[in-house]
Amino acid sequence: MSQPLLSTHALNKSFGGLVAVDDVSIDFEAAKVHAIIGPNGAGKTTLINLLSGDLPPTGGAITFKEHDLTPKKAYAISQLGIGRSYQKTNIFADFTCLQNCWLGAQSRMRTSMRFFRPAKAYNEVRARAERALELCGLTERMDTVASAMSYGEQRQLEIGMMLATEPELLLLDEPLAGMGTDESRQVVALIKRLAKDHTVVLIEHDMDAVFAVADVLTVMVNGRVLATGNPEEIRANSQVQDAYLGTGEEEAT
Amino acid sequence: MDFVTFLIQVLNGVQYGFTLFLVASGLTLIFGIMGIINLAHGAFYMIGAYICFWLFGITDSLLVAIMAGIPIMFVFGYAIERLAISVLYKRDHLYQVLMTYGLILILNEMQKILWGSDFYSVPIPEVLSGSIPMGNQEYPVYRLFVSLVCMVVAAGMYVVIGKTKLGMMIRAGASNREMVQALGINISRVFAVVFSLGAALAGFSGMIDAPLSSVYPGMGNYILIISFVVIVIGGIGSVKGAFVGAMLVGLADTFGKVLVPEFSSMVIYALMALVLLWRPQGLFGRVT
Amino acid sequence: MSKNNKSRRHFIAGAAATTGLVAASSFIPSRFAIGAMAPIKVGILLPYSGTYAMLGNSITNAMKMRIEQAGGRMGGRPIDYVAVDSEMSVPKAPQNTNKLIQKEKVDFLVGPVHSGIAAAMAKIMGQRKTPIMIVPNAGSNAVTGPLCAPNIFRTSFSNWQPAYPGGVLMGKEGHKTCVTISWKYGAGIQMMAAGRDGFATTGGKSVKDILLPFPNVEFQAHLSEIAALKPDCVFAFFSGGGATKFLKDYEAAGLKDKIPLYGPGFLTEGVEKAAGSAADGIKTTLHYASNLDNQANHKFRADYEAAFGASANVFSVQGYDTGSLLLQAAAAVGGDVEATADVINVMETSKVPDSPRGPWAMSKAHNPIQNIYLRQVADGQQKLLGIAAEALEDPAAGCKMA
Amino acid sequence: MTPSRPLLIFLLLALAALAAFPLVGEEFYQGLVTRLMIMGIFAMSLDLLIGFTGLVSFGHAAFFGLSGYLLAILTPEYGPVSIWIALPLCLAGTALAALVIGWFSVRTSGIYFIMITLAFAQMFYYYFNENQDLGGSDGIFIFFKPSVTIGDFQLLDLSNHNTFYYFVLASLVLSYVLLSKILKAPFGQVIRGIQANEARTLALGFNTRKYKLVSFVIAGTLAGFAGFLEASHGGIMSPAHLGWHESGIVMMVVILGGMGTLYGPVLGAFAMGFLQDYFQELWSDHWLLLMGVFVIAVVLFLPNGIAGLVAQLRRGKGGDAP
Repeated sequence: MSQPLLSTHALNKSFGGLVAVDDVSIDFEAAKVHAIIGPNGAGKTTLINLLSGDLPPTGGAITFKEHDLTPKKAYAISQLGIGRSYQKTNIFADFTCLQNCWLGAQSRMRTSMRFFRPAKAYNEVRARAERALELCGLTERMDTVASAMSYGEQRQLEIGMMLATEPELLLLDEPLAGMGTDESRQVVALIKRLAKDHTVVLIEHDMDAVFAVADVLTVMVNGRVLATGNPEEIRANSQVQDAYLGTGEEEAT
Repeated sequence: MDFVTFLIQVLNGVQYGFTLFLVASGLTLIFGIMGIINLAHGAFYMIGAYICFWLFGITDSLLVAIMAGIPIMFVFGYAIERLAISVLYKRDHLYQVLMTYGLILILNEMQKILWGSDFYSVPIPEVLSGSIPMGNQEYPVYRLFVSLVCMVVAAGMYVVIGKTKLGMMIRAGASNREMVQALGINISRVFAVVFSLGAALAGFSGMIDAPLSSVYPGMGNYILIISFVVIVIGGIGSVKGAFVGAMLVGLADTFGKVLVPEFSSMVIYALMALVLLWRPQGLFGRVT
Repeated sequence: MSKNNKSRRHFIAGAAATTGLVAASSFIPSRFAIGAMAPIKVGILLPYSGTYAMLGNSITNAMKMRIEQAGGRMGGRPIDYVAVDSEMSVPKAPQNTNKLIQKEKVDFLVGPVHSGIAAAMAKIMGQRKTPIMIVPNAGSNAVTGPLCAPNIFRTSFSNWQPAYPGGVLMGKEGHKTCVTISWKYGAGIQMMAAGRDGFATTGGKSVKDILLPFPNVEFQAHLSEIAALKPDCVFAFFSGGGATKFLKDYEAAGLKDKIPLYGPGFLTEGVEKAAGSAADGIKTTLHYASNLDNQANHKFRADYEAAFGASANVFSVQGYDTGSLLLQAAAAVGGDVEATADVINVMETSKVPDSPRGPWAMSKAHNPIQNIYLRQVADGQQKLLGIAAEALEDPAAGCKMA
Repeated sequence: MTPSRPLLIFLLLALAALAAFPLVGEEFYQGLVTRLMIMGIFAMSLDLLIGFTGLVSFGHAAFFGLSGYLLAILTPEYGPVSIWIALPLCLAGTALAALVIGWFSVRTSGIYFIMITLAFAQMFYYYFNENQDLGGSDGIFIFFKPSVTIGDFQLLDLSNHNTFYYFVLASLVLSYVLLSKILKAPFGQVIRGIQANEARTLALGFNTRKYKLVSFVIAGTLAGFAGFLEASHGGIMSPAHLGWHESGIVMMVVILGGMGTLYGPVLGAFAMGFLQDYFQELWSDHWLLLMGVFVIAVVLFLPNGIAGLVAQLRRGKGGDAP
């Protein structure tokens, strides 16, 4: 087994008395699609929030390459090359698609504490933003205000903004949430394309999609890791079947 | 400062803290449940004092004046909530600040139209006048009485917040409106009631302070700013925080005046800055 | 208000037409001709909104009443009042003053109440020769001290005047030590200093000077301090709502019967009713007492009450005397108030014999030389005990004219 | 952000009107317009926070007043201070104050931010209110406007009211140009992102707290520039210049004019100046009541201010696409 790109060690997060993530240790290997599945309330989104720095952990540690992410804020984690998308669409609704991606692209400049030269004049930023739009398939919609687009397109933009920061590792929180079949198919194709040169951590409820793209799966229940393995192993795991795939699925979704 | 004087100054601080709590608790309640910043809270305090003066003139009894004044303030608060505040719930804090700022201007002028710019006083009831000896000096009975009333109100709020449905909503917090609605509660009615209660509480503070402070235009301005300091220190939305904040501010103000008179008016603001440096959400505030 | 403006414009138009006529005929010196026809403009900068509106209204009402009683004309000319609300705002003071001076081109500028605004106005006045400014209240020593100028007059008092005799009084009544307490702002600091100085001339000593931030009314901590210090007496300056609260707190703390309270008259002025028993028996010194037994005072009080349905107070006396001064000066120059130097000459040496506060005269620094009365509150009324200082003149420290 | 053509034409016309005004306006009105332009700069600086960064500062007058006091302290009793000394020191002083206050304040958000900025402004207020060496509550004079000389050559005579007028007008234009440049630059993109969605801006890799702090310092410094002009113009600085009423009024000016546009606050300053005068004429005794009603009416019916109203009218006509 090669050195993991990202790993958590005995990670903990509690809100008051409620333990959302409980003693979680997972290794995420480079260049793999690692899906995390589990019923609602299993702590998947909290885990992503811990990995991205949106929430500080209560205990444990997160390591990315040689960096200790545990004390780092979200912006610093982003700067290390970890991008994330949100389950609830989290875009700049009043901005155009290009402007949405622009900010992500601009964050890769050494600093944005630049006050006089117009932002437009930074061609490398434009190039990055346009590439991100192209990747997520919104080139045509470049000048459309985000709030005027369909839900599916907004989901695509959500991913585009993340890509504009040119991350090495992607944290995708339910990218297919609320999507129709056609749109889902497009996004699955996009994830497959991205998987070629990115490491992906994916949370998703759509099991067909998960089994279609994931190299490794981790099953979480009640904040704990139940099992980790390749799709076949997970499918064959009786504990998983009992706890989740077998009886729980209807309730879970 | 000898020990007896020290103790008396502590009493002064605590006593001042109690009166601050009474005003601040209404403010924090309104914010905690409704998410509204009410700059006009000080004006409500003033209106309460004037209503007390007016009713005292008619009834010649402080008790009756206050008993009749509280429902008036409640109705008054209800009207303001329906007419003005209710449109603000979905708006930015900025607009709340502005609208309630506009309300201050209106209420101040209304006061002047109704009662003129003279200052008035309401006498302390016979049974509560006078003072009791304490160390090397005497302490006014009415002040002790006000403290007692504040304690009763504080205890009452503690019970309400701990044991009732309303209290549960306060604890759940305004951030979780879905949950409140899920419980099948008509949120707009709750808001109207809470705002009216807050107004009544502010008015009540003005009424009970009237015999102490006399009644004069602009009497709400100073108390407003200091109440904000109290609830920011305590954590906005937390009644417990308002209590602790009021005590801290009362003591800091009292000892600031005695020990560092040169900087006395800055002491409480410095205290607030220090608290926020340590805990940006205040002592008992929720992290948002 | 708008009606006023219309008539004002009308007058201006008339005056302009007259000017043209007169200039064409060129027989009579034009200055005098205009003077005879056009109204005299009196600008007023006083608070009409906010906490101090009562002062602004008292002054304005009494001044207009005085002029109305004299036939509503000054030196034979009609009068055009232009009132601006000072809002007690120092930031707006330069603009408000300039509005009256530059835009309205007033002949006289009456105001203000607030000493910060007075300073701002005085600064502008100091740089020009016209108009003539009359201060009907603001007591800042500086106005007739370092900031004094030929065209600045005061009809009220300097902060030193009512306070100094109060200090002397404490010594005369046998007290050796005192605590002084006031708000930390211009008037408070100046009155406290004057009271302390007066006390010192009798060998008395202040053991502690307490200054509270204005307008803080939480006195309790300081009252405990005073109780612990046990001075012979207390010298206090507060006014309005703050004064009422101080008196009541002082009584409630059980101090009133143990440590006598003194102060400038503002401490008990207008608060007698509100303070009730807390004000009873307190001796203060001021340039007026409501039951002064002179003809002018009786008439003034009766007229004021009849006209405005309210009792006259010290502020309305100051407004009334402002009216008297204006009338006198305008009459002496035959209505030619544009002859500023002449008007100043008259005002500088003017005496106001028929003032409700008793006769007073203008000092070299342009501040009243006036009696300071000793008063005591009894049964919710000011009672006159006598004269604390006769024809008292402000030392006018720092004034080059004195 | 590039102004549309009709807007550009309007702005140029307004500029021309302002430039021509001293030729026709009386001295008093000239002084009034000078003050309103200063108010415009002050409001513009607050708009950078409220309208572009999403920071509702309720203590912005602190910087305005602080700079004025610094000028008062720097101006000797018997002569002017050189602008080359005074202006940099005033701006540096305010920038430093903004840095300290901002450092505390930007850790908080929402109502806490509103309240902590208010509290700091109150601290300044009380400091000046009680410092008798600086005139206490009465305020302090600035007897001479700063001198603008190079060597012995007098470049500008600011004590001449015409010169001062054009100096302020130039300052207004300069502030406008400077702010619009900043807003178009990468920095401006980031603060707009923060205003629209701070959490997402953070997640995209921006240390939002740092950007908010810098924005706070820029706004504070510009407010200081306005305070410097105000102190020179009025010749007096008082604690009331830093009070919460002043902060409230400038906030009102921003909203009335239209936040999130740079010309809006300037429009707001002029509209507010006119209204105060008008209300006083209308009902001199209780004109503040009218002001209160007006404030509420703006909140209810004109939340985007005059600028928003204009934009809405133009959209209503079915005019231009964005």
